[in-house]
Amino acid sequence: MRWVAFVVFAAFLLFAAYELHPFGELDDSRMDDYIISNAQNETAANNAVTSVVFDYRGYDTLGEATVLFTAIAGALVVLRRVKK
Amino acid sequence: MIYSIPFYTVIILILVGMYAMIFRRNLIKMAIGLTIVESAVNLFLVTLGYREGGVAPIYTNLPSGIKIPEEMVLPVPQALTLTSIVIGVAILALMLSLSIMIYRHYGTLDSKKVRRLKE
Amino acid sequence: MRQDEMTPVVRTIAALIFPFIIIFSFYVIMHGHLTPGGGFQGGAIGASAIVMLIVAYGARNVKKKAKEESLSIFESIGGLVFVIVGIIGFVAASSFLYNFLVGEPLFGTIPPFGSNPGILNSGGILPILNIAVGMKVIGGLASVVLVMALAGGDEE
Amino acid sequence: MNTDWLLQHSPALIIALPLLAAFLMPVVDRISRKARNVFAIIVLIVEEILVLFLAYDVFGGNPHIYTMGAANPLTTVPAQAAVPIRIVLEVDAMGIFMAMISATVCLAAGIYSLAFIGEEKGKGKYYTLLLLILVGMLGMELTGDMFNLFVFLEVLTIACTALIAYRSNTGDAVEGAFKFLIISSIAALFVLFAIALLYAQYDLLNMAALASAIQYSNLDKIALVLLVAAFAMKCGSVPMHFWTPDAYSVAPASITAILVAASQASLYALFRVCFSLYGVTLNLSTIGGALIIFGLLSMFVGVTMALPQKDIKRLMAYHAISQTGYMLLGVGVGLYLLTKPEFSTYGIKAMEGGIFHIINHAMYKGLLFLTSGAIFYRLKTRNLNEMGGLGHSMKWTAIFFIIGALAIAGIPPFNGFASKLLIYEAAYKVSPILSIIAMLVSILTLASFVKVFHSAFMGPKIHDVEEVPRSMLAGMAVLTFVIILFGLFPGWVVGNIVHPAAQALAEQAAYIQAVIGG
Repeated sequence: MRWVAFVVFAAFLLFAAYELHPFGELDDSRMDDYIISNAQNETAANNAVTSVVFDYRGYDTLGEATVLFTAIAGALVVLRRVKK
Repeated sequence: MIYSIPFYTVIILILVGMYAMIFRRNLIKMAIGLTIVESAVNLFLVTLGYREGGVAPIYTNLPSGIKIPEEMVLPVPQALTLTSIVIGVAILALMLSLSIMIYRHYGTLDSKKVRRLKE
Repeated sequence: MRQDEMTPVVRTIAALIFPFIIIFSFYVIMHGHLTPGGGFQGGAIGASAIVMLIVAYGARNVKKKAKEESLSIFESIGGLVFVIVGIIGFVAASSFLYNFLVGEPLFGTIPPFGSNPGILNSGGILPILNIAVGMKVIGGLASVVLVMALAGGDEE
Repeated sequence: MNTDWLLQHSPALIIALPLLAAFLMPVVDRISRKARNVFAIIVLIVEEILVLFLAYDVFGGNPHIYTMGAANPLTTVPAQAAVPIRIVLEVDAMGIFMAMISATVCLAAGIYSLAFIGEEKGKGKYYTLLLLILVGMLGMELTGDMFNLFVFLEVLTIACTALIAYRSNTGDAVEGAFKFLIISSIAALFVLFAIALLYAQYDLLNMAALASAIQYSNLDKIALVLLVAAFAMKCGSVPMHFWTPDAYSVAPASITAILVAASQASLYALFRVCFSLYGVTLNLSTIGGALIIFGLLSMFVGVTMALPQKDIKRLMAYHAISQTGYMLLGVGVGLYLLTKPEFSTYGIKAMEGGIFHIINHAMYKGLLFLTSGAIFYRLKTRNLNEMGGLGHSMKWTAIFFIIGALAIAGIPPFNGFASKLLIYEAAYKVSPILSIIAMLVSILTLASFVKVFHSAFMGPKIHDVEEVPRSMLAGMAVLTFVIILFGLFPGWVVGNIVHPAAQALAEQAAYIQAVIGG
């Protein structure tokens, strides 16, 4: 039963890879081209990746910092010593 | 077909990880499987952003003669990957903490022997 | 009877290279807006320095110097700086996380378009957020490894 | 600092406030216990007020748009670009409707936890994580960006896992949490993979922009399957329901109440993907049929598994699965009927029923879990056979339990009846059998809760216990108040709150237009 599910899943994913565009030839890059061209002006940073991480998608990074904070709070809660 | 090898690699990695999660009973091995799937998806994101012959989108000491933006790889997938790596670390930390507690309570990491975790 | 510590050779070398790793991590954090790297990467390097100390000296000895609670407060401060910078963005300027330092004297220099050698005093709020995230990652990863090392160590 | 300014920035503020409070909590926790408790409750109350304030405006008119980090938060598409670049928060009636649920349930659970969670090491962390769950839910519900949805889904997952394992001195709690974490992280990775597939084709992450660009190619179909599978796993619909009872029964009762709202946030994400992202290109009656089948299965499996349970929280958890079935049935029938012009009024009615049921379920199931927590607080057991005669000493708890049980069974004066009636009526138009099954499940639900009431509250007085502390009663009273309010004025609620939410889901064009204009 589990094998059947696994094989179906495998075929499903391989079909996805088959359908994708060839490696290195993009279907579309409007959003990224805008970011590459305007990152220096709008965020005053040379590193376009950092300007995406902290400026264009800074809210995601805030969420990600929250994830880390949550996990650490969680680990402290789970591993704390409570009397039985 | 031959140029899509990175995509197939990603799929194979996902399947390896999935195999570990579905067919292995050791909780640590399940965590390892999850991490492999996680890495595979991250790799997938990065490969999606590759542009034929592109360089990193960083202007500091950029070699001259690079066409902007046609010869730079996409920055957004790299940022997404960074986010998802950190999320992966967070999940792994919590999962290992839970495994430590399970080991402390039951003295085993075998999911069959742990009382209710049948799957 | 517990054997937390490793041999003196390992401990000495760990103590010797610890400051260099920390300095390298600060370099990666500070130059995040110019070169590959940034808060997360630098933070992970810094945390790995502390993890190295935990491995070499044992979790108990490290805990005497840096408690996990104080590390997690260090982490909280990083998070607070991030949110407060975001809130200043819409209280003082236009929207949440708005890059309000572009064009200002501090960190505001806009680099010339295209290839350039890099100006450290640029990037707007990016360097500040890099430092905040760097603090957060150092504190967070170090404290979670410390807690797990302490928890794994007391089976009997 | 006038009202307009506050209103404009409130989507960001709603997220930032609990986040700031969560980061401050380790510091406040050092000051004193009392300061920490007061701080947490004040933050939750302010949050509720902010959400209601924004909701008042959203239900009155247009959806709110907020672009993170832009020079003007209302310009989603920069001048030289053709597509949205930054993260856009899009708050429409459906989103704010869910946000109201989340904020209310968290407020009730927060007040309840004051006494319910003993003053032990880790209570500061407990409130931190409770606020972070709220952040996760609100982040999912207010966002208009696919990747952002994923990030907040993970915040929600991790915070929930940590709190499920809060009683880590029992093995059960840790096991339930581990199971929840495994299922959730697989689901989250599916979501991420699907996002990557969409990104690969359109180079977009914004939902509205994606919806306008989507071609319904093979890759889009694969992404849809992955997204639906992932969110169905997370919301506890039938084929992937097995984690629900384990996780729900071991978590502290206040957290279980929140978990109900959290799985509804996943349900919301499922609806958002089906309606707003794929709406135009999908064959609505097919997906409607699929949702009906999932709904029926969930209803039936949930209720039949619930009947023999001895553990009060496990029993309620199985009922949660069956109630999720009602929501899926309502929305599925709605989708199915919307494609048939002669029945389209019934279609929107069915969607209203499904959506109304979401809020009703969050309220009464939250209340029921809180009462079960109250019993646990006094007796230290979840086993029904060890209870009895509690009605003599815990009168208020008994009353709250009766209200919750009657509401879940759909007895007229309470809110469950109003939403179930809408679903029965509309489902009858598809096939009378659907209505009959739905009513049958309702009757079985009633039977099951009569059994619980009988064995827990009736009978001679066995246990010499007192009523639970006042703060726990206050937490339950908040939810009871909402249940009675909705039960007394269902027409007003449906007309002013539920109908706009259903409209917001059904009208994809308005959703797209709000972000990318034109």
